[in-house]
Amino acid sequence: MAKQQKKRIKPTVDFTIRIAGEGGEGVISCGELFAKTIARTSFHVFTFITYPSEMRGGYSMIQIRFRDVTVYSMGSFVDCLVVFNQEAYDKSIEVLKAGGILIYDPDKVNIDTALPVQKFPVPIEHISKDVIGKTLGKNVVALGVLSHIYDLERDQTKKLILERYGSKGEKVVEGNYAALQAGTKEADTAGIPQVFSLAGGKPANAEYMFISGNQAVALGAIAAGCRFTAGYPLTPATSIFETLSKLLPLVGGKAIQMEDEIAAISAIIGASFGGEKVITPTSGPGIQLMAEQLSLASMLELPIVVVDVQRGGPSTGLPTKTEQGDLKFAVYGSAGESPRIILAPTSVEDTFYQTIRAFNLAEKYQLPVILLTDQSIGYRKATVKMPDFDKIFRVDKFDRKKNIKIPQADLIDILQRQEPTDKELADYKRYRDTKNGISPISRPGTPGGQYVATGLEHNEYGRTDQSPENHLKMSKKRFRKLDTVSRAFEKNPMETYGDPHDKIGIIGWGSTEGAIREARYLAEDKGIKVRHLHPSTISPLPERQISNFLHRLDHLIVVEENLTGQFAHFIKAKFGVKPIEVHKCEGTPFTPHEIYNAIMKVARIADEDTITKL
Amino acid sequence: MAKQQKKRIKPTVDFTIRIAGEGGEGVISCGELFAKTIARTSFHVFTFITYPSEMRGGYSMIQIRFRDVTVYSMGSFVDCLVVFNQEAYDKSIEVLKAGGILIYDPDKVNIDTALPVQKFPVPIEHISKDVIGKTLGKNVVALGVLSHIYDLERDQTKKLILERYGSKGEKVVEGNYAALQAGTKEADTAGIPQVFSLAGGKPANAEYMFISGNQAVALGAIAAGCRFTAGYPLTPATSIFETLSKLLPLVGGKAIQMEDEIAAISAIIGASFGGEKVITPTSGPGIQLMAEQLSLASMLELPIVVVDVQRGGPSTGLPTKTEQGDLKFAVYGSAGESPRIILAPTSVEDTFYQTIRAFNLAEKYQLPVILLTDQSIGYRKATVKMPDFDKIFRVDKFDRKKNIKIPQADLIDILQRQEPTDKELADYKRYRDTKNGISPISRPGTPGGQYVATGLEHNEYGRTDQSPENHLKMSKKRFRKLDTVSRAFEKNPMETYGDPHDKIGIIGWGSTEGAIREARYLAEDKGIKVRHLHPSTISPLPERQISNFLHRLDHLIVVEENLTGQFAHFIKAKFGVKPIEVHKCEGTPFTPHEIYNAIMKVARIADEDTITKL
Amino acid sequence: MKTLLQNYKHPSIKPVWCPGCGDYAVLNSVQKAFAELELKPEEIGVVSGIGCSGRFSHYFNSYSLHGTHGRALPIATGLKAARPDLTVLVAGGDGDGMAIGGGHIAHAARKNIDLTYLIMDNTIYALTKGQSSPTSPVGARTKTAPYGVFEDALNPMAIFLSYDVSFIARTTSLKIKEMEHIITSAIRHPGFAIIQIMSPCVTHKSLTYEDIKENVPELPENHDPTDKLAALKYAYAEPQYTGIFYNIRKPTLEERLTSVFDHVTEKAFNKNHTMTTSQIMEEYR
Amino acid sequence: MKTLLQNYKHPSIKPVWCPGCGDYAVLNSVQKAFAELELKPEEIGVVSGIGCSGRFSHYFNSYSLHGTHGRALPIATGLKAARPDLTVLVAGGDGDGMAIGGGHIAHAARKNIDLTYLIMDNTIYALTKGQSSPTSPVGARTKTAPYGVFEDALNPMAIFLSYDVSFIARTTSLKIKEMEHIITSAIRHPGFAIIQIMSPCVTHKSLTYEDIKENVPELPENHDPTDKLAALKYAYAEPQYTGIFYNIRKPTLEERLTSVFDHVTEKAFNKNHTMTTSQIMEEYR
Ligand SMILES: Cc1ncc(C[n+]2csc(CCOP(=O)(O)OP(=O)(O)O)c2C)c(N)n1
Ligand SMILES: Cc1ncc(C[n+]2csc(CCOP(=O)(O)OP(=O)(O)O)c2C)c(N)n1
Ligand code: SF4
Ligand code: SF4
Ligand SMILES: [Mg+2]
Ligand SMILES: [Mg+2]
Repeated sequence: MAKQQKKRIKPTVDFTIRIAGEGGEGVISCGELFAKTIARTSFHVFTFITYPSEMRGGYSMIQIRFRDVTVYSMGSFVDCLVVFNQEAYDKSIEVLKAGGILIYDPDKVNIDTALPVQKFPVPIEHISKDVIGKTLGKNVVALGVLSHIYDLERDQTKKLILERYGSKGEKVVEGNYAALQAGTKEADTAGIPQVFSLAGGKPANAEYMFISGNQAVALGAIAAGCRFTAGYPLTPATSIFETLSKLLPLVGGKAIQMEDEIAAISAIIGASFGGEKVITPTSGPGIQLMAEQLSLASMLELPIVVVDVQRGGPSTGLPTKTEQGDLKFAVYGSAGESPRIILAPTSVEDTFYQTIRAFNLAEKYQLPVILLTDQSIGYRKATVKMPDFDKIFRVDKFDRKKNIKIPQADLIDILQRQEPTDKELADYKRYRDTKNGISPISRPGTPGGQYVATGLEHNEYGRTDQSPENHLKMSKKRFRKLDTVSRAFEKNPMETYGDPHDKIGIIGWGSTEGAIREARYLAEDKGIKVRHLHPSTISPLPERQISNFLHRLDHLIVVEENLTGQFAHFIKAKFGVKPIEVHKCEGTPFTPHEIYNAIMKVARIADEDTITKL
Repeated sequence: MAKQQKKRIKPTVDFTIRIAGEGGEGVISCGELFAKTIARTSFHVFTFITYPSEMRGGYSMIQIRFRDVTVYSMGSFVDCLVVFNQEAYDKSIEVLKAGGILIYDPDKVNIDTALPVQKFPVPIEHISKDVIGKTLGKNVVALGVLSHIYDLERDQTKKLILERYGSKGEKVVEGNYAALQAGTKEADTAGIPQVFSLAGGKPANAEYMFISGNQAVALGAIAAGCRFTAGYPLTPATSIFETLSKLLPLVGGKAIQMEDEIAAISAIIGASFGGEKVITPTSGPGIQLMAEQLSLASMLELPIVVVDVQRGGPSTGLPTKTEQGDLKFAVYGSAGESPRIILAPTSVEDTFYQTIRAFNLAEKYQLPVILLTDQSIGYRKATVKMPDFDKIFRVDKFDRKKNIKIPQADLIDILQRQEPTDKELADYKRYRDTKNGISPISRPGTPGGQYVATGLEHNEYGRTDQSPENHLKMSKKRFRKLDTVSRAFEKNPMETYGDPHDKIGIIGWGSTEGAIREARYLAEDKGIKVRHLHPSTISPLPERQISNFLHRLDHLIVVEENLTGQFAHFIKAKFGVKPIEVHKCEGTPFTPHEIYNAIMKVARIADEDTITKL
Repeated sequence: MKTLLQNYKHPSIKPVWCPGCGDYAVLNSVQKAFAELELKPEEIGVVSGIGCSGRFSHYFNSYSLHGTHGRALPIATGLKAARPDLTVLVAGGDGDGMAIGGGHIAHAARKNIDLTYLIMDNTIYALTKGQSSPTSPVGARTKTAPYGVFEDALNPMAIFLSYDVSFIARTTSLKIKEMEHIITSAIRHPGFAIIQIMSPCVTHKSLTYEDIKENVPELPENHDPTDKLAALKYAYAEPQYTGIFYNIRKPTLEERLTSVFDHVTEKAFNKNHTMTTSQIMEEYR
Repeated sequence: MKTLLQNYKHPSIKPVWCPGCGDYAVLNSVQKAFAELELKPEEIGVVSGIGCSGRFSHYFNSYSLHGTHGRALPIATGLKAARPDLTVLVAGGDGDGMAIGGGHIAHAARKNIDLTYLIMDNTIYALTKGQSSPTSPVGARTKTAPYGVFEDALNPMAIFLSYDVSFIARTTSLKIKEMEHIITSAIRHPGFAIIQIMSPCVTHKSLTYEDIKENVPELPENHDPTDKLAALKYAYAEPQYTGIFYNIRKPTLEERLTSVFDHVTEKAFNKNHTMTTSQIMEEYR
């Protein structure tokens, strides 16, 4: 996974393609088929999707990037742009590289003929009508054009078309085949260049899967042993619950749709009390409704995993757009003080492992773990190394392993919750005030393990006790778990990249990892060296990681996709530093170049030494 | 009000009495009758109540303090302790001053005879049974004893008994009179000293009322022009809604009980959209359920006032106990980033004015204002100067007054929301991106003022627009209001006490004001001078107040009633200081002595100069 | 009428629904009902939830509020309670109204607040692209029920009857005349009115035009809408009937509050007058 | 029986209810029902909400969860769905169940999850000391209705019938024998069972023992509990009847899931076996 790949391998192949149009025109499925075809080759693929929250109309686009090495971000500029309509052209043309290829429907789009790009009018709608009598095949015509430019393995594409449209009958499939071919033929006739050949190369590495961040959560949950989910649909998290609804029954688990998010989190609390590993996926609007039950789970010390696929806020906001706006809510989103752990995956692959880690931490420390992803990572699809499940290490007595490492493809710990021993059951204190704060938890059905789990303040037995001494004692006990977590994390490897001597440092969290990494490479190419810290644990604050990182740093940049600088605020409060904060609050993810520009600005200032040292 | 009273007036009369027993024994009503009788004199009274969250049983107590000058806190120690049972004795005896008076029921309580206090066995239960044939008059017997000790105006007490028990019939009233008299007689016979005479003095100053913090919220709301509330019962906030349910119809307003807190806040959002000034009172469990709608109100830019009477948390926690645990939730308790203002009243009197201010700020800035009180201030009763409503200043065009001052008894501004002019209505932009972020808001019924208020990101007209530019622009517009608020607050008087040259500073917020003030006086008496800042605006952070305060300070103490130091965290993040944090997380308020001890510890360290300067 | 209708349409915002969506007919009927009732646009409040149908409020030239998922009803309750002079219409989908918002209906009914609530029922979560709703038929394949819905569908008519909602009706997006009549009657009705509109989603196709074309008879002429048990029988009948199931007159929230208020002012020392703030404060002296 | 009963009582925690509270009888009846059914204490889950009645779960020697206000039902749903081997009982008050938690009942009914849900109805919010509840009678004075409750009370029996809850009954704290019988039958009933128990609050006195002493007849012997319309008639009848209003057999959640599961395993390549994690991953290659 990304974190281990410390040495930079420069790509020899690196192409970025954007297809843009209106919601309902099929641009996304066109791009997905294109990307999937590539995923069957030995190249690494990465996609980014954005579409309007409206039922129809509005700007919709997919950007696909492929390389011969891991792809870290959607890229800043594109080599090839396919636009279906004027709005798509207007909103996208600025990212097309000089000399890049522009494919547009001349019946729909007026272009600036002075642009220094290769312009090719392809009447995709017209062709679709000609070939299949309807306009809705135009996305497959476009796919045919792309198939020509990047010389796709035709059989592979056709296989994927069959998979996708097979259920609609032979006629539809045949129509799509025809549309595909017509697109390729038109491209050939029009003299559109063949830029690269993806066909005939090495086949896909069997060790890889091509999944989205949301799918990675679902698969990670299953790998971690989760067999129960309760959920309620909410963009952009819905596909997690949908995937689990499909997969859980296949592994003997259960997925239950509830009437709202309050009911969903309540149900997983009940199931966790019953001894199951549980998850509920949601986004900003939904997690707000869970505030009271998050606090309950923390008070009852029950393990639960809640996924927040962040979207643009506040309120209904920008349902299909990305933002890192829920961090403070994740940490503080309950009245009173209730400990919880926040993890923020950095890539699709990392999402898989952080999900497993979320379960491990929840089960070990008996508290809610919130997995904070976002629309950009949730909808992103990437080639991900397949974990080797023969090497999964089931840690039943978790005390053998004191710290919960960042899992890796070749070593996955799966923890189970600690149950009381017979001796402990003789006088069972469910909330025993232990040194590390963790108290063994009995599974319903165990004789002698009966107890009441109450949201009222309670003593070690679980009996309500609201005396001053007890409240203080039990509050400390609950929070002590976070200290234990922090101590355990001390042993985790540093999540930093770059040279420890570099004087400029950049901290990010969550889905921006790839863009920051590439920005760092870009800066490096200009001779500016930058260190990068990207902690996957956001709360409790990874103090050792950050303080080590801050050591001997002259300039600190904190990058996040929100308006107010939420993570920066934590760092400032803890370390008294005054970072340069780079925020983006536009519903779209950072491109590497946006971050690169920030780095270069800082580097210039650093050069002039006009900024006070940290 | 308190803030203006900068000069310290030392009391010549200062007595503290505690009555303690079991829930259901009537200790609270005994104390309330006692306090109310005093309230009719020229003395200032202050009460503190705590009772169990159970329906019956458990430790229940009321502490009453009266002085010839304003009472700031419940005090640290008591002059007279009345205990009904053993638990009450065990839990209270340590606060009885040496030489103080102990009244106990010898049939129920075993005392430590070695204690250096004046011990008087009074068989209150036995007497009650003798006199009225039942034990439930024992609290009035105890009142009779107190009536003797502090020489209460008998007729006044009897009048209050009549008020309270009148509806239960003459027999009950007569029984209570008899019990009262029996108590007094027994006290006389037993030789219990008469410590002070409250009878025959000056009558109550007509300018004062005797109200609880919760009542102050209700009265403040009515004074501010609020005529609509929707609520749902929740300890310890319930009495606010109950009071409003009683009073609002009397002033032509409406109070509607809803099915839950989500419905309650939804209803006030609807009513605010309709043009009304609105409020909903709740506590921790309930405000959590309001998270989504708080975000909605902020996004729609609708004025609402939400009161959170904080209680012990997390989860159901300690429903009848106090805590300052909801601050972070109040500030960050919604997903995404949505501006809001947080006010924390410092006393019962201040609660009245801060409530008015909450409405003014909500109406002016069109956002949610959260009034953060707590159980200790909500249940606290105190003599409060009556505002002169002839001097209320209705500011219809609020631009005349640029800053919203801390209101005072003799000058209350009442603001109304700004409506669009006819010119503005010609091309009405509900969310016009103005310099101060405030856009005039049209009242339904106004022709030409129609618009859609949507939780989706929208443009100035209110139309949905999720483009990157628009999201950034409108996010900034919404947050700009907080900058405007901050700037306006610059002009507010400093909320500091003490000499600006004092080297030790103490910052608190909310209900701890009185205890800190008294601790400061105690320290002063020992020659240790301390400055005290107690901002009533908690968020946006009162930067000028704090930075001025920090100026030339050597040691900063931040006092709060929670486990993690929530307000201190804000101060650290903003100012990079490392305060000494004094936390109490026991469900009970700080006593002056607890804070005094912290000050003295710091003073000693300061003396030894072993602590690094700020 | 045509020009009058324009008064109620948003001057520039056009619906973003898919072509053929059943909700167009509903929008049209409401605007016609407003015209029929000659309401002033600025005295209309439209409150909607989240969903395709939840976009409803955007398309009017009225004071509109597009709130959060499931909360249209309590928001509208506050608006109408505070501003009884306005005509307030509430709109949303089957998920918005019967799943996340399902708990609010009984309580609006208890107050009999004078609102008209339209539930556009397509038996699916359409905006989120095809998950099960509380009215999805058992066995149907949806995105969240890939092996078939295993929960029973709700019976909205029976449920509203059990809440004693004072005006209850059902219609479909194809019965334009009936729909207009029902909506007009519902707005005229003093008290809480609720209408289930079977409104097909052409994209997610859980409820189709086929489903509402035949086999959805009108209630017989002789149905007595004040007879609850009769209404219940029709609620349980197969095929599904359309029309006004139930229509009774009971005090509205406003009438209830007025009677409380009368009672109060009689008691207050200022008979028939409300008190001033100062007088209230005096009570606490 | 006496000693057996002890098995189900918490060894040391005694109820904190006021002497005379109606809830004591309910607690007793449930413990007797457990004994009658010879359940193992460690295989019982008791989930309760917040309220005086919400303290219920504390008094058992079982796996108990005392959650938040109004959420006992969805919590219990998760517990029972995850652990069908347990007997799960849910308990709470009229406010907990019918106000804040009211939205959940219909959906538990749709799943027909095998729970027994006791609503202890005292027509008041007792724990918070006397505010209006959804079953408070119109006109009653409460702390939040100082001039009288102006909302109509709900009719729980009619509402549960409209949700098609598969076992619906009403009893009172005075009808000990009937209550025991009903609770035992409800626990035995495969599917969702809901019981409204008229349980007086002696402190806040909205519902008194007087109210349930007379004029609460049992349902006639010949009442057919599979006849919904008959049950509805009794739900609307005055005086209020007690007994089992409705009792039908339909698939429980577990049965529904099993049938889905059978369907799935047939389809999965490993017929009649579940898949391994590795096999699942393979699907995404
Ligand atoms: C709190 C919350 N949860 C979930 C969602 C996601 N969501 C939006 S619309 C919707 C359901 C839409 O279904 P329905 O109400 O039937 O309306 P339709 O789109 O079918 O008209 C859901 C689940 C949300 N916006 N907010
Ligand atoms: C979210 C939330 N809102 C409000 C409350 C306060 N509260 C506790 S119990 C209760 C109502 C109790 O009434 P009921 O359910 O009828 O139970 P009873 O006490 O009458 O048995 C309320 C409103 C709470 N605990 N949590
Ligand atoms: S998705 Fe369905 S409900 Fe939504 S607009 Fe399209 S047709 Fe209508
Ligand atoms: S207050 Fe009422 S309901 Fe609560 S325990 Fe006492 S009698 Fe029972
Ligand atoms: Mg729908
Ligand atoms: Mg009750």
